[in-house]
Amino acid sequence: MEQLYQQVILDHSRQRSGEGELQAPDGESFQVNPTCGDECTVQVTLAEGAIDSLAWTGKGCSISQASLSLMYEMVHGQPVAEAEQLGETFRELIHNRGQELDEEKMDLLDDLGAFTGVGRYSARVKCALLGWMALRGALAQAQPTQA
Amino acid sequence: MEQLYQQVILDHSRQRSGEGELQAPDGESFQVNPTCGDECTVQVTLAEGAIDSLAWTGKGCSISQASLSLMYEMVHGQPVAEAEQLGETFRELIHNRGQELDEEKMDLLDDLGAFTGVGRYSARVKCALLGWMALRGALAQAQPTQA
Amino acid sequence: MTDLLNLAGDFPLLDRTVRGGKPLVYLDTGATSQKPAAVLEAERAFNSRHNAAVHRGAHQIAEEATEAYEGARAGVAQFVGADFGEIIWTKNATEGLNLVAYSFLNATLGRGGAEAERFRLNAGDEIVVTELEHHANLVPWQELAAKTGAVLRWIPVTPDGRLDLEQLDVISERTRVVAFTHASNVTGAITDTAPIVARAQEVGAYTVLDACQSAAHLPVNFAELGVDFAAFSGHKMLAPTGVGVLYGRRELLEAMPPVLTGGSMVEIVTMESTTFMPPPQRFEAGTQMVAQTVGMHAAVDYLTGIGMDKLAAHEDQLAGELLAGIAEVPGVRVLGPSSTQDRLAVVAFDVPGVHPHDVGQVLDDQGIAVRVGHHCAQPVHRAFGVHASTRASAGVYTSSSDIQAFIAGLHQVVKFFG
Amino acid sequence: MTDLLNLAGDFPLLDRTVRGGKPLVYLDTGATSQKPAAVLEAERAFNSRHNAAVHRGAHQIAEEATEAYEGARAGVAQFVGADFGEIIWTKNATEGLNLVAYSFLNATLGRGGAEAERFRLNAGDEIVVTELEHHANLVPWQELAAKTGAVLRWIPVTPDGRLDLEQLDVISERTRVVAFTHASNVTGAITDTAPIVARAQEVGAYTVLDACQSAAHLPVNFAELGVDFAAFSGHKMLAPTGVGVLYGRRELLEAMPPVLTGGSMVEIVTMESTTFMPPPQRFEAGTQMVAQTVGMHAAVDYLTGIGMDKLAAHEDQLAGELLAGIAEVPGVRVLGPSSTQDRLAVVAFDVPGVHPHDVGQVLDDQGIAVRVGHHCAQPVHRAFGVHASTRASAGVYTSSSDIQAFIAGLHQVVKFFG
Ligand SMILES: Cc1ncc(COP(=O)(O)O)c(C=O)c1O
Ligand SMILES: Cc1ncc(COP(=O)(O)O)c(C=O)c1O
Repeated sequence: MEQLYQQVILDHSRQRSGEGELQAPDGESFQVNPTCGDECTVQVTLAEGAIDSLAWTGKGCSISQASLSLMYEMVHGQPVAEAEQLGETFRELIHNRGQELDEEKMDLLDDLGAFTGVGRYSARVKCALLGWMALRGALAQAQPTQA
Repeated sequence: MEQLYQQVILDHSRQRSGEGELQAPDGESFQVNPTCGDECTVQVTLAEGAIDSLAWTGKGCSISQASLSLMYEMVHGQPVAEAEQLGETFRELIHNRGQELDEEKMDLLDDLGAFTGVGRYSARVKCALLGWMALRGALAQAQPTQA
Repeated sequence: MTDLLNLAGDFPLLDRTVRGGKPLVYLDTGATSQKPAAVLEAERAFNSRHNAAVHRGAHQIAEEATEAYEGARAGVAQFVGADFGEIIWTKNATEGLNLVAYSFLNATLGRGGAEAERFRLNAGDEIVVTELEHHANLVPWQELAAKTGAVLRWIPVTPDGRLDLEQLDVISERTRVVAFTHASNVTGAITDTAPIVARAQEVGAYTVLDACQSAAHLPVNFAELGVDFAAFSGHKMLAPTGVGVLYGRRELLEAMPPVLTGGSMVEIVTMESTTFMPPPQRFEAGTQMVAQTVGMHAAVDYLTGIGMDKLAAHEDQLAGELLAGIAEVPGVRVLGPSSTQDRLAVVAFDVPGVHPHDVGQVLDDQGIAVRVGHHCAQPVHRAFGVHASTRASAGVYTSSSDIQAFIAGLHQVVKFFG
Repeated sequence: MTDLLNLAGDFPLLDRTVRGGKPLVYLDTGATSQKPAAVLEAERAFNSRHNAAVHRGAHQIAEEATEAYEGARAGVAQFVGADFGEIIWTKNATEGLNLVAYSFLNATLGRGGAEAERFRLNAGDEIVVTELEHHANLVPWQELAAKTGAVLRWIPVTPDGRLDLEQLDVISERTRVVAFTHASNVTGAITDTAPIVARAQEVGAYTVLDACQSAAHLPVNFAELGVDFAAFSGHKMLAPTGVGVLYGRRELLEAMPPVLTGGSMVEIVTMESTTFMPPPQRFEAGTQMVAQTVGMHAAVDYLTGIGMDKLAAHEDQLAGELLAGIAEVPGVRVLGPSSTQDRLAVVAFDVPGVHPHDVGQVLDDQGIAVRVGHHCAQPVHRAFGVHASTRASAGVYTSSSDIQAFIAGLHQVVKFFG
C-alpha cells in the first residue's frame, strides 16, 4: 500500500495545486474515466511557446487528483515541448508495470517518480493519466494545427 | 437402418398415394421444416363430419413423403374425429423414442407402426409429423370454429 | 438466525490467493458470480462429448447437442416459472432488454405487419423507466424514445434507495412501456412489483422487468409476477459468461418482429424476402452459445438443489451482518435501505472524503475484492449526491468470516486515509 | 502432395463413438468445429482462476480478467491483420453482420449526429448482396432495405457456384453497401475479393465481408483485403460457442452510432441522455463473453502454431480427395467447383432421387457426421435447381481415412436407395 500511496501522492491529493478555472483559455479538454465516472477539465493559455497559465477542475480518486496537482506544479510556465516530453515520459513510467525507468528519465520525472507503483495496478493506470490526457487535449486545441 | 427404413416406408416414398391438388378445398395448410426447407401442403374437403377428399403436394425426404402417402390412405374417407385421433396416436408413437405403444394403439396405427423406429432419431421426428401438422391445420380451417 | 450455507468448497476459484498470498475474499458477486465445479464440468463434458451444430444435423452428435440445448431451455423455463417457448437465449441481460426495444422499433418501422402494430410507438407516446435503473434498462429506452419520438419519463427514488411508489402516476394513458428493475444493483432494494404491474396493466402498457439481480438471489416466477418481459444474465447466477435470457409472454413474442436476422430463424428465404419461424427461434439468429446454455442449465440445477428460499435466507443473514458491520465504521453512509427488509446482500456505501477507488485499493491490498465506481447506474448515484461508491455484495458461497474480513478492512481504510 | 497434419489426438470429442460403437467420422466442420484440449483448458483455467467483471473492478482478479479479455482482443487482431481497436466482440458472426446493418439504420434515424450522416440510407440507395450468401449476410440487408427504402440488388452465381464477376455492374453509383462472402459454406468457392472491393471503392460503397468460412481455414488479412467490415465466428475455428468478431476500419467505427446500449459503453448517463465511449467499447454493451474470448485467444494461438498456410494446404489436399472420391459415385453432382482451385474442403452435393435427409441418415448409421439441408443458404440451392443438399466439410483434424470412410459410405447410400 505504502508503495502505491507515497506520501507525496497523499499530500498532493489533499493540498491540491492549480485547481481553478481560466477566464480565456487558449485550449481546454474534458476527460472521463468511464469505469468510475471520474472526470477532469484542464485549461491552458500559451505565450511564446510556453504554458503561460494552467488550471484544472475535476473529481476523482487520490491518484488522479495528486497527478493533476503535481502536473500543474511541474508544467506550468514550462515550454510546451518540454511539457509534452514530460507527459510522454510519465506515460512510459505508468505503463511500466511498477518498474522505474532509467536514471535519466527518473531524474526528469522528479516528484512524479512517486507514481511508479501505480503501474502495478492496471485498473489505476487511467487514474494517473487522466489529467495528462486532458493536458494533451488542451495543448492540441491551443496550438495552431501543425500540418 | 432397416429398422428405420421399413419396406412399407420405402415403398410409399416411391409409390405415393394422394398426391395432387383439390379444386375447392374447405381447408388447406402449408408447413415447412425449417432445418431442410422441406415443405408440404395438405388440402381437404369435408362432408358429414368426414374427410370427403384429401390431397397433398410437397417435397421432402422418404420419411416425410411416406408419412404423407400413408396418411392419405388411412384418413381419407374417415370421420374427422377418427382422423384426429389417429394423428394424436401417431404423434405419441413418434415421440416415444423408438418404442412401440400399447397393443391397442399399435393396432389402431396399423401400417403407421412402420414409423416406430423414426422416434429414435430426434432430427427426423419433424419429417414424420410434417404432413400430420398440415392435416391438423387443414381440418382446423375446414371446420366451423368450435368455441 | 439462519443456518448459513457452507458451499465455498464447490467453487474452484475461491481457494486462490491474491496480492502476495492473501486469501481471496470475494465480495463482488453483484458484478459477476464465481462458478461451481458442476457448471464447469457440464460445459466441459458438452464440449468434449456432444458439441455440434444444433437444429441442423441429422447425425447423432447434432441430435445430442440439440437435446442439450433445448433441455437447458426447459430447465431455465421451469426455474423462472415460464413456458418452454417463452425463453429466448441472449448473450446477456443487456441484449435481452435491447431486443425488446429493437423489436418495438422494427414494429414502428412497419416490420411484422398488422400483427405487430400493437408495438408501434408514436410521437407523444411515453416510455416510463426509473431513476434506479442500471444503464442496461435505461439507455436502450432513451434510444428508442429518440428514434420514435416517444417521451421518456421516470419513477424517482426515495431517500433510502427504493422506487417511490407514491409517484406511480408518472404511468399514464400515454404510457406504452414501463421498464423497471426487480432489484437494484446499487441500493439492493427489492421492488414491490405488484402496484407497478397493476398500474401498467390499467393503462395498457407493456412491462419490462430487469431481473438480473433478482433471478440470481431470490425465487422468481415471471408468470406470477405478471410482467410481459424480463431479462437476466447467466454470469450473475453461477453460469458461464456469454449466456442470458429474455423471457416474453408467448402471445407477445408471437406477434413481435425479429431483431437479429440470419440462419436458424427463417422459414423460406428468397433473394427478395424472408418468412420467419415462430418464437423462440425467431429471436435466435445464428449459431447460439450452446455450451454456455448447458452451463446455465447446470447452474439452475445447482441453485434448485440448494433451494432459492434457502439461498435468500442465507443472503438475508449476510446482508444483516454487512449492514451492522458498516454501521460501526464512523462516518460511512449506506446508499440504500438500512434494514434487511426487502433487500439483497448488495451494499453500496460512501466513505466521506475517501474516493471509492482508494477504498477499493486498500481493501484489495488485504485480499478483499469489492466493486468501486458507479456500477453502471449513474442516475441513482446522482440522486444520492455522490459520483461513485464502493459496493460489497454476497453470494451463495459467501460466509460470515468474509463479511468480518471486509468490515475489518473497512476500518483499515478509514485509518489509512483518516 | 502435401504432408497431411495429424492432429485429431488434440481433440477430445473425436475419439468418441456413435450409433452403437462406430468410431466417429466428423465431416461437419463447416457447421461447427470441434475444440482442442488447449482451448477447453484455457477457458477452464480462466473460470477457475481469473474470472471477474472486466473494466470494472479495482481488485486483482478484475485486473487479471481485464488483461485476459483485452489480450484476447490483441491476439485475434493480429491473427486477422487488424488493429486492436478494430476488433469488436460479438456472440457470433450473425450478430456482427447485423451490428453493421443496425448501426446504419440508427444513423439513418438520426443517431450519431453529423459524423454518422455518411452511413444514412435514403430511398433509392442500393445495397448489393450476392446469391451465394449465407442467410446471415442476406436477411439483415433485406431488413435494412425494407426499413430505409433502399433497394436490394445482387451479384448472381455462375454454374459452378462462384460469384459472377462479369456482373459487377450491379454495383453502381447508387450502391451504398456491398455485402459478400469470402468463401461459400455451400459451394466452397473462395471469392476473388479484389475486383469487388475495387468496384465498391470506385463508387464509394462500404464493403462488408462474411469471413466465417475463410478466417477458419485460410490466412486472412483484412487490412490487405481492403474491406471496411468483416465478421466471423469463433465456433467455426476451434474456439468456444458464444463468441464472434466484427472487424471494422477504425475511422468508420469511430463515426458509427452504437447498436446495443447499456453498461460498459457509456461515458456520462443522465436520465435524459447519454454519451458513448469510443470503439471498440462503444459496441460492447453489457457483460461480455469473457471466458469465451479467452478460448478464442487459445484457438488462434493453436492455429498460428500450426500455420494457416499449412492448414490451407492440408485442407486443399483433403478437398482433392473428397472431389475425386465423389466423382466416382455414379450420378452424384457436386454443387460447386469441381477442382480444388480457390476452393475450400467444403463439398455439397446432390444424390439424384435420394433426399439429403436420407443420405445423411445412412451415413450417420455408419458413424459419419455430415450436414444435410439448405445450410442456411436457400438462394444458392435454388440457383442449382435443388432444395437441399448433403455437405461434407473438413477441418484441421480431418484425415484421409475420414474421407475414405465417407466415400465408402456414400457408395452405401446409393446402394441402399438404388
Ligand atoms: C458463410 C457463413 N456465413 C455466416 C455464418 C453464420 O455464422 P454464425 O451462425 O456463427 O453466426 C455461417 C455459419 O453458419 C457461414 O458458414
Ligand atoms: C440490475 C442489473 N441490470 C442489468 C445488468 C446488466 O447485465 P449484463 O451486463 O450481464 O448484461 C446488471 C449487471 O451488470 C445489473 O446488475
